[in-house]
Amino acid sequence: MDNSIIFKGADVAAALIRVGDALISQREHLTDLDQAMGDGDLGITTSKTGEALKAYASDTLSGDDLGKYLSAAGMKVNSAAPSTMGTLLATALMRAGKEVKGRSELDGPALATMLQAAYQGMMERGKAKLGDKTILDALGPAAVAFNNALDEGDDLPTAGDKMIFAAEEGLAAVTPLRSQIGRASWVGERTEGLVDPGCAALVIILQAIVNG
Amino acid sequence: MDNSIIFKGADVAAALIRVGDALISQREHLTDLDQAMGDGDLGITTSKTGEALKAYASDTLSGDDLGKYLSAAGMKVNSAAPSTMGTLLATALMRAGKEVKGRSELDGPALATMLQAAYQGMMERGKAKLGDKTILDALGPAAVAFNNALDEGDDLPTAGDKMIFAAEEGLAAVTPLRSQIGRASWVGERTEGLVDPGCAALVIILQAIVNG
Amino acid sequence: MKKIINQPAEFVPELLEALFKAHPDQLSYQDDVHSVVRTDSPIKGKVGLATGGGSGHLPVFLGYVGTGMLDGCAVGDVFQSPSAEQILSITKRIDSGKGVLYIYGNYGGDVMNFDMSAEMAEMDDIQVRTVLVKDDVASAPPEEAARRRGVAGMVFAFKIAGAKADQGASLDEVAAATEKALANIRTMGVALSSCTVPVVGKPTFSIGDKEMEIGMGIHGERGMKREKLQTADEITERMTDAILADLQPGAGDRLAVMINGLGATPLEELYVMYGKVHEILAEKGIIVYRPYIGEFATSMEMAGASFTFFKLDDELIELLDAPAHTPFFTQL
Amino acid sequence: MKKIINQPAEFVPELLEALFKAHPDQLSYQDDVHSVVRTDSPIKGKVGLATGGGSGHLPVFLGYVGTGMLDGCAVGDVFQSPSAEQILSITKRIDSGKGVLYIYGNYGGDVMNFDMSAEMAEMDDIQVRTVLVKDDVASAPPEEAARRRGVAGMVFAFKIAGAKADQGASLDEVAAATEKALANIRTMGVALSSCTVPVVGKPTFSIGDKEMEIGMGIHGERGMKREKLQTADEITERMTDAILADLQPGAGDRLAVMINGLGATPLEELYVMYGKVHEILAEKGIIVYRPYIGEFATSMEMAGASFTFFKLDDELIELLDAPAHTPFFTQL
Ligand SMILES: Nc1ncnc2c1ncn2[C@@H]1O[C@H](COP(=O)(O)OP(=O)(O)O)[C@@H](O)[C@H]1O
Ligand SMILES: Nc1ncnc2c1ncn2[C@@H]1O[C@H](COP(=O)(O)OP(=O)(O)O)[C@@H](O)[C@H]1O
Ligand SMILES: [Mg+2]
Ligand SMILES: [Mg+2]
Ligand SMILES: [Mg+2]
Ligand SMILES: [Mg+2]
Repeated sequence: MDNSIIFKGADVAAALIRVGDALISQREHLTDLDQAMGDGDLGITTSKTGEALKAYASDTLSGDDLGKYLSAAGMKVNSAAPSTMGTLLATALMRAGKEVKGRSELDGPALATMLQAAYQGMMERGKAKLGDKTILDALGPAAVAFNNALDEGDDLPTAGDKMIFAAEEGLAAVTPLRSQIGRASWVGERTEGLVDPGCAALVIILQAIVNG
Repeated sequence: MDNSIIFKGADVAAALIRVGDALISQREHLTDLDQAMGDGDLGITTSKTGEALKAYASDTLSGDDLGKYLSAAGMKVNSAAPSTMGTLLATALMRAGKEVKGRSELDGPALATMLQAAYQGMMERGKAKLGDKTILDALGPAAVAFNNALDEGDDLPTAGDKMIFAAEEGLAAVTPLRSQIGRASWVGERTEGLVDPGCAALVIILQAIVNG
Repeated sequence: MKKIINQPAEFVPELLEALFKAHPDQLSYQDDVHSVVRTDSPIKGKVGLATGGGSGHLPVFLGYVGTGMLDGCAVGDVFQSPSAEQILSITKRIDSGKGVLYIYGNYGGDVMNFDMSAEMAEMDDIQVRTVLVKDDVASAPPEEAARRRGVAGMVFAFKIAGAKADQGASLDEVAAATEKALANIRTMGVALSSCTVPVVGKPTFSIGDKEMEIGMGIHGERGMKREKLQTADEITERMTDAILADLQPGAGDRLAVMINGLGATPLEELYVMYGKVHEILAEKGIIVYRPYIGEFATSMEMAGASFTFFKLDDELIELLDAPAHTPFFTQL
Repeated sequence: MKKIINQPAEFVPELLEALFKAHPDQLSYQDDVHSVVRTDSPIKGKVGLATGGGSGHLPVFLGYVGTGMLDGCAVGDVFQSPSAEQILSITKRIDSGKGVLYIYGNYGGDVMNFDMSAEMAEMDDIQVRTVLVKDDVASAPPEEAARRRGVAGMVFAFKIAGAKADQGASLDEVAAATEKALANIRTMGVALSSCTVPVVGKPTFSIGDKEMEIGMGIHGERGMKREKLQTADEITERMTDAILADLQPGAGDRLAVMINGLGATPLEELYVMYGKVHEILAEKGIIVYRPYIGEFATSMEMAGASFTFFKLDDELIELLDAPAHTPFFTQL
């Protein structure tokens, strides 16, 4: 794969299925993380999300409009898993889809725009800011790193690796902090030193997208 | 002690205190027996009965009328421990007291009559019959044995021992049987082979009365 | 099971004192906090209705003292009978001259104390009649139904008696209506965990993590069988079938159905069971006239449930439908 | 904790289907069993009131749909938000043209989905306003009160909103009354044992046999402190003091007081706690205008309790006193 790679409907569907599989297989791990600082439902949410993505990608033809295709995937995710993380992932899909409305193929720059839109959408929907110790703290740096890598002429696999690395760094950077929003914020100082489950989920998702 | 021994108020009070102490000290044991085939409250009932008897015997002058004295003890027991066993013991005290109304001294034959009256009273109050596997199956034979022993010229200690032996034999005789009345009857065949807690309590009481 | 209590021995008096603080307009006591009566008793021209029994079953027993239901309740210690004296004191307070009906569960200690109280009340020229509740089909076979214990079905008996008494019926009439109701009431329960009597401090029975006790009594009396825990549908079928076999309703019959939580079982699970009961009855053409789903007769923190079916006719429906209002139970 | 369930994933749809079988006159659904509405909705001339949230808290949330309270409730899976679509479908059904007020607890997933629904409803020209419930004093200090989670206090919010809407008030007026109520409502809870989410199958947290968690949330969110289990009086003092410090009522003030069981704690223990609350308040000259003692907002089979204090004025008293009737809550 290099920078000129183009993704078509089948590639996008395959990526949705990979993400679905990864989210399902990491169910126990995410549940454990969320039991430590939340309500322990994240594994359920992500595996419902995963099931919904897989069912959608298997049952629905991607058609000519990948934007519509992804937005509709977001609606499915919201119906299947309407908790915080499910709703944020649904929002990400819908907003990413909106960016590529009418397009039947996606290239690197399109992916970069979609990632940025997903981040913006999650921020608007959840009203969290960077540093609150949420999924945003992994997604924000990942979106920036991916975009910068492409700008600097990296090929797609390299840009993908840099994106994952940035997400992991973002996760690590907020781990010592105290959660400032959502359920974990009620746990207060006891969250210091614990991995944010949403960041962990994001890393899993990005890895599944890239490692196709 | 021989057959001509006479009991006065102080002796009766001392016997009540001995019975009280014995019932309190056997609390755990009786609870365990009642958990096996009932609701596990017999230890509570007997220790409340014991406390009530001790408080009564320490606080109340026996006066001239041992009949009244014992009947009033029965009322106290009913207020303190109104469950099945407490109520039966209260009934026994009231009915035994009635037999010796107006008397300030008790001899062997009086005791035999009181025992028989206690048995009759319990039977009327609880509407159980011999063989139903209740306290009656220990008390009935005990009352008969005591009376027979005196009739046959035994001295009081001997008659007392025979009474206890008969109670223990009564207990043993019904142990293989199935409980036919009260809470234990709902446990059905699972009561076969278990000691009836009420019989066990009666043996404890008789031992405490005799071993003064 | 952990408890939020102070001194175990003070548990019942403390809760009773709180009760009178919480509901002074509706409840007060006579002589002793254990003798709970309607503040407005005696009610002129009405038969007095009394119950009693051990604590640990709220809303049973005292929770049904109020408008349209009972006039008084003698409260024992946890799972213990009240004393004859306590029963007598409510009897005297609630008698308006029309007599007093005792309605309570068939437990040895309670029977003896209510009987003693009745004997004493008669010496005071108060007419007393007794109706025993013996609704638990798991506690004895039909041919020995007189031995059965009284459980959640008593709530329907209180409701019917209360409505009948409110119509100005005589003591005999109220007793007859209550007996008629009880002849049509059957209950069965299942327990998943034990309760703990505060002064005992250890569970009444132990039960494995994957076991259930079918036919359990509400004081921890053993049931018919210790078994592997089954699904909600399987448990519901078992209990429904057992009750139906005993009560024998036919197609077209109308039932009041109570799905009663014993303490720790969530309302959600009670609804899941109700769904299955409804389905089974519907298949047989039996109509649920009125469902009662919630906690009506508990065993403190026991996990489990009981089902009570009450076969109705027009007279019983009229009485069941009458409004009632107590601090624990309100029906419009 | 053992459960009486069938397939864990079917738990919520099964209980909802049972709900509609049990209460067909009062409750029905729109599009999807998860979208519960009053059978008689929309009510002409009345603002529509909607709530929603995860299952596992009965009677919260759907238990307050009925006369004098709410018009609809979107029901999520256990402890999960409902979807925007489900919320939207009740919104459309209950709007009579006067707009719809959303009243629900401050949880991320719920906020996002209600917001999404509100955005879509506006595209259909339905006016929507939102009032968030944030009553749990243990979840954030006063200066960060906006972060607090919503727990049992929402029941009082439903009651006030329902009464205000029944008076024919406008959407803004109902929202204002509800906000005024919530500004005077504070809650705090204590847990003694965990609940278990059916599909998870293991307890949300583990807690020692002699421990308690003060300030616990109703989904098993950790509290302020894990401590040695204390007596009822000590626990009650701790929670009462914490709420009073936040709410700051003065002598002569009138409070509605809710002593709410989280699931496995017996009513008897709730009364023991109420007795102490009453005593503490009386010492400060604070009047309990109306006590609510029972299970109003649970966490399935969690053992523990929450206290909610609601400071009243004449307007709020009039609204609180208005009658209400739902399948789970009746007030005369
Ligand atoms: N307002 C928010 N904006 C963005 N992310 C959030 C927000 N609140 C929580 N999160 C993320 O969601 C994760 C938890 O997801 P989930 O378990 O679904 O939440 P909950 O159970 O609280 O509804 C957190 O680890 C955090 O990364
Ligand atoms: N009707 C009865 N008549 C005589 N004795 C009885 C009767 N019912 C039960 N008992 C006795 O009472 C004992 C149980 O006493 P207790 O624990 O106080 O009863 P419960 O807890 O059922 O009220 C039984 O072991 C039996 O000996
Ligand atoms: Mg959640
Ligand atoms: Mg979570
Ligand atoms: Mg007992
Ligand atoms: Mg017993």
